[in-house]
Amino acid sequence: MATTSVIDELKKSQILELLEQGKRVDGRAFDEPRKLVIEPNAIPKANGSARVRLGDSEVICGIKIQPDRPFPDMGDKGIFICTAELLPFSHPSVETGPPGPDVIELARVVDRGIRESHMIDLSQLVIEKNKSVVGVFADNVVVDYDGNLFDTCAYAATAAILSSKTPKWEMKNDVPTLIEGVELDIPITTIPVSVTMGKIGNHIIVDPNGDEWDSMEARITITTDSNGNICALQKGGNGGFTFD
Amino acid sequence: MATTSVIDELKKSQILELLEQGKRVDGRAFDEPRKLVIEPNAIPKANGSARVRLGDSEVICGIKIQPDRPFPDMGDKGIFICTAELLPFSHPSVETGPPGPDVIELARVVDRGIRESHMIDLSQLVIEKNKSVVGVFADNVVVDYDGNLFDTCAYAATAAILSSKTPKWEMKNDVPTLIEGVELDIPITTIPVSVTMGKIGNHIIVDPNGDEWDSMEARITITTDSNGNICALQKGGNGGFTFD
Amino acid sequence: MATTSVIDELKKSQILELLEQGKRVDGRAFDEPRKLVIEPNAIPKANGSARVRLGDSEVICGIKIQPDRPFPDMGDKGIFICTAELLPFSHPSVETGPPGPDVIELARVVDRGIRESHMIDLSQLVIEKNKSVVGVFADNVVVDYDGNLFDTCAYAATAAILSSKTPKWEMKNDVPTLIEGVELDIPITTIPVSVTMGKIGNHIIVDPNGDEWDSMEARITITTDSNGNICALQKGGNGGFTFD
Amino acid sequence: MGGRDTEIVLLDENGIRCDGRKVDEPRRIMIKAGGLKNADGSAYIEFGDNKILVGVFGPRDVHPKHMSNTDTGILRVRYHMEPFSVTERKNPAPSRREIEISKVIKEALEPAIMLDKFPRTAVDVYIEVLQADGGTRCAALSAASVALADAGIPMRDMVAACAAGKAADTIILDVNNEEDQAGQADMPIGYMPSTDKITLLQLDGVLTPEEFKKCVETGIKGCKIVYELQKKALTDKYFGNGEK
Amino acid sequence: MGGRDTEIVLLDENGIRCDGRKVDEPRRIMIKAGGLKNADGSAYIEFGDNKILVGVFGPRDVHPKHMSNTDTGILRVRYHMEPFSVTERKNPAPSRREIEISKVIKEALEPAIMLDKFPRTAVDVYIEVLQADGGTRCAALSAASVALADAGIPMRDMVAACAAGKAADTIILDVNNEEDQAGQADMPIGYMPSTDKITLLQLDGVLTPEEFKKCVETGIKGCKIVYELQKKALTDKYFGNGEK
Amino acid sequence: MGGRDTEIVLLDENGIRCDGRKVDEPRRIMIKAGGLKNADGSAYIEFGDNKILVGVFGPRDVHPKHMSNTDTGILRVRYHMEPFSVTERKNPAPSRREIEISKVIKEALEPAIMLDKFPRTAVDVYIEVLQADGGTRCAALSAASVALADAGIPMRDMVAACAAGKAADTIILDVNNEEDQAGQADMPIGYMPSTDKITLLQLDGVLTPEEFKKCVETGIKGCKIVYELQKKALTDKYFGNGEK
Repeated sequence: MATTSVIDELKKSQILELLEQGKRVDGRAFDEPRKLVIEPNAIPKANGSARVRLGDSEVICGIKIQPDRPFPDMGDKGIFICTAELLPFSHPSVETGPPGPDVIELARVVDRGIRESHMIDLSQLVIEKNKSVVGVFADNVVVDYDGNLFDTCAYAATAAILSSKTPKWEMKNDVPTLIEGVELDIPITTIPVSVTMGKIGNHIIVDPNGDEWDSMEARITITTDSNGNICALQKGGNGGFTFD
Repeated sequence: MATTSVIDELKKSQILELLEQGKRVDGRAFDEPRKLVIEPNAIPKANGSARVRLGDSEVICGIKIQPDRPFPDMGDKGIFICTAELLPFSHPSVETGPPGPDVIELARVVDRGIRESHMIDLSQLVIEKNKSVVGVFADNVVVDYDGNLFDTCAYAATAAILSSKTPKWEMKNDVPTLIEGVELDIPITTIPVSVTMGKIGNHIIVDPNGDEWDSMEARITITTDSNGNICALQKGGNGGFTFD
Repeated sequence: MATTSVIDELKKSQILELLEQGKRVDGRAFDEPRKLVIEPNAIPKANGSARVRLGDSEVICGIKIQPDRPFPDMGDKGIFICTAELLPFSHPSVETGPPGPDVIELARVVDRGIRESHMIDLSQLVIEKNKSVVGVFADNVVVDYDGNLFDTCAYAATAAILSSKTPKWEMKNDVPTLIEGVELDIPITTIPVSVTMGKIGNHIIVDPNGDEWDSMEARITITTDSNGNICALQKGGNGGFTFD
Repeated sequence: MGGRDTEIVLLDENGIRCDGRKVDEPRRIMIKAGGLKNADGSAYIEFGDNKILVGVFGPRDVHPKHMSNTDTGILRVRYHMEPFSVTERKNPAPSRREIEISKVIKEALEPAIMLDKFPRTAVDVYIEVLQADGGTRCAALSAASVALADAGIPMRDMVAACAAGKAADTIILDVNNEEDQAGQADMPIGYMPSTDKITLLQLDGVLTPEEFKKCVETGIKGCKIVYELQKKALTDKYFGNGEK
Repeated sequence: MGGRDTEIVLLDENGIRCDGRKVDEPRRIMIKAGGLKNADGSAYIEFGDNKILVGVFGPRDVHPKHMSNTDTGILRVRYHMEPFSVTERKNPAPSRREIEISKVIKEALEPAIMLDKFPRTAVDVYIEVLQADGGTRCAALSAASVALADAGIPMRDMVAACAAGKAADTIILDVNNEEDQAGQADMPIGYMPSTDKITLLQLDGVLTPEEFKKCVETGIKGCKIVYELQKKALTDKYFGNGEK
Repeated sequence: MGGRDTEIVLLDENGIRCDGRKVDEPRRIMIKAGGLKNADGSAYIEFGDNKILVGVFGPRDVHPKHMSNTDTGILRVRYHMEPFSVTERKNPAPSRREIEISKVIKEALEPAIMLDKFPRTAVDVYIEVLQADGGTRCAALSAASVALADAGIPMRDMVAACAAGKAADTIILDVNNEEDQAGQADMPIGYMPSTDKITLLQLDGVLTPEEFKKCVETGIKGCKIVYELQKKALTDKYFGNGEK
């Protein structure tokens, strides 16, 4: 994110120079992600939650589960919606207000990674077909920014979903009614893993930190499921990739 | 529209000078509209459509027909709504964003011309009285601007409505349900015709082109029905008309 | 309101100097409010209304009463909503557009004063429990500004409510249906009174006028009910109060 | 022009309308110049049951600066209805109808105002409809002219406005709300008597060309009645009530 | 102050509240200074089940420039709740309640900050409610003071905040969510101990004048408890954990 | 990737797809350079039932100025769908999907454009989807490249785009709407043939690593087909229709 931060050209050339020597600014190998810390249930009153730190990027994801109307033509499926917001203290360059294209893309890429992996079996989240289904909302808030929010948010959302318990509703008088005291597991079919790589010069690096992020020409985010299949991918940035 | 375009004062005085000699910039007679080209069904997947060129002004109107709730106190009438948008490539001065007063007026004048003529017999577009009616949406998009969008949009909307077929719905379990394979004509009672005149100096000209539009002090748009009756009229511009 | 008006430092120090001598700019005693004029039923076609002048501040409040859905978990209560708007001619500094924080606070403080006093017995405004209730909307518009809109709006809203008659609805086929020709009194339990005080230097003055308002460090609005109990209070301004 | 079935007799056998008026008789009209404390000029009109306040500021500086014009002053008009002014409570946000009427009134006033006398500055006209009863735009335009005169804005003449229309197959003056709903045509007219110029002209509904002509003539007669009351309002304010 | 029928015993025969506390006992409070990587100062508070993060930037440049003040610095405060912080998922757009609380907290902090020490610049306080449990504004205000101190902003004192209120006819300290819903009054207080100044004061609910006095005194006691924890949080961060 | 039960046979025993195509056969493609009167460059594409217009302005001045860059030109892209372009009428306001696609297309075009040749200015690409049929982003990107070339913007190459995907366990070229809804994967690709660079790459749906590789190769073949048609469109416009 942090598109408004103008990185010093000097820093940029330093990063590139180091890469030419096979080194990264923070000493990592090219294919080495930063340290990942996951704290599940960070928000106990939510239906699920996780606080995730990937290096110095930090995201909290909270899950709210509540009855909703199904989408048209999707009456036999629950709803999954994933959002993202950069909290204004996550970086000096962040501005309050409605999300810009960067944040919208971030939310949609994280959403698709989880959706396309079929992590949640949405067919089990139907209260009454065509009338009422269960909606799972995964809201990511970025607490600290240091590059690669794609993976940080993806890990937070995934961990938060895994920590979730869902209430149970039944239709009474055409209204979805909470059954008190019942808590169900969310139906999980697989665990998607997101990996984001950046391209600087001709070098591909995994999990770029904030300075690397600002120096990249292009990036690619690949989500794989538990079987090693690729289930979502997004190229970004104003450069191109060669296929090999 | 293009109200933001500042026309050269020179051009303005040239236009007026020519008018004093009984001539228009493009050689037309004062009461002569530009060439009109109508291509119906330009958008085959819409319920109706037309692409209309009036000189170098060009508008595409697409019709979508779908069930809707009736307006309060209008439970025995279908719904007709007409919109207008200037696509950003229609003129260098057009800006994206919500429509300004000019475009809102344009849409409402075209809407009233069709509505007040009773072109569509809305009383035949009722699925179940007070519960569900048929809504006819006529969305005009301006592809190229060269003055007089009032008439260009009115012709596009009228031609698109004439080209429309409507699906059929019936109420099942209180829900309007599509009857597959049935296509009905829209009930038409008359064909409204819009004529817009501009006033430059003391001269009244029909169908002003873009340069003339920017030089006008006032304009008047008159819509007549098939019987020659006047069914809608709108004066615009910051000048006045004398009645005679 | 009128936070955008920059008051002359001179005027400010003059006001303070006078206060040090025990005097106010308009000759009032420190605890003396301005002249209050109430014209009930100023908008006869509304369900209730009042035009209130407090010195040179003037507010019209109109009441609309109509069926509404109850709030969740509040199915046995009617709805009361109070708004405020500064009409653009009420002061040269007022701008059109969505309400800013000042106006939002104003509306919410007036709303709470009436709500917390339980002036309207909302439990009597239920058409059918959990399905349909009566909504009472009190919309305040500020016609002229000269300080202390909190009390002016509170008096206008209170007087407008007292002048109101409510139509009667009954459920027919699950729809709230107007019973023609019936007009009921609104159930009133108490009459709240709002008093706003400003602090300039170490002086506390009641009902500050516009110039005093711009010179205040802090203000406090206290609403009492007919029994002399305090039912709502709001401190404002960027200064502090000492409690005594 | 709903043209809906109605039990109302719009015109009885003696040529008397549903509110007791003759065909060429306007509703009760009361115009007052001044009244607002903070505006540079103001006016209040009661036209039938319409109650409308207008306040004027200017000529004053334009913010942002780039919207000003070095050659001429600019006129800005806002027409706005209070939430309590109509039968169903109106959402406070400006509707498309209000935006169009603001533009139409602005263009009806511009020919009357000597904008070139105050380059780089703006005149703001704020119209607030407190109670609406059909024909608000004519009443508002008439009051706005008086408020502009009260503010000392240099004008060529005042614009007087009144509607004519058709109901029960008869051309009538000053269409009221019932006649607008159940009648056949409504034509608001704005007119500058000194120059015999029409500055506002709209029509909704169906008229033959002969009826159209008669309608305009009838409307202009109404404008002349309004014009006398406008002048009287200013005389009453500035030279005392000469009629006493 | 719903005052709804409820089965909850707010105060038992031994003077013990529904969550096990005594009448003058606050909930568990934990305050931590620092924590965020990118903010200039930050704090985290747990107050009962409230979890709130505050980040501060500044003094920094103001954009757009015309919003800055050559004589003084400006303070900007945003209070915001995460979608997952409350029982029903909250819409991410700022609510009127959030806008009012932002203003109230801003005005409660301003008397504590030496704004005149940093003219032309701004200090931004961003408050994010991760989990809400009644009394968020007091917890937020207390944490904001610590975050400002952590950022090195020159201050006269910290503002400590705590609510008092009334439930089961008894004045209690630190109203929790159940007591707020079913109780009789809630009074948030912000207080600067060194100058004995109240900078935030609100009241919802009904109190006699005697109860009001007792309520303020009780609240100030709570503020003093919070104040000690605020100081401890800063001491722990800057001088090591002296209590170990 | 709804993966919904469907009656459609996506691939029959002869390897023929539901619309009669072979697995490696694109839909009917027609590209035309030019066409718009007021844009600096334009193109029209029909790709299957997709109908898309693209207009380009620039290089031109940037407003507001601070958004321009003294070192390089900037590219702005808007992808927008007409209300009538899809089955259910689309709300005219830009959706999150449209905002993301605008960004993805912008970043796919940037590697092709010599932005450093026109510092301080902007190139605007406006994409309007008149009729949508699956694969709009590829069709739009291909047309945008032609429109940019038509506008004379200095480019390294054109970007050609086509999707590949998986349906009925087979890798197929140019996924149509039914295959997108009922199929297993969709992978839009943007490609610059002269430099062998991929500038757009997305994937929704599940692929093994081998399938992924084949999918990319298949997509690139499609891009090369499109590339020939892009060149032909420009040749036809600028050197006459050489195929006649």
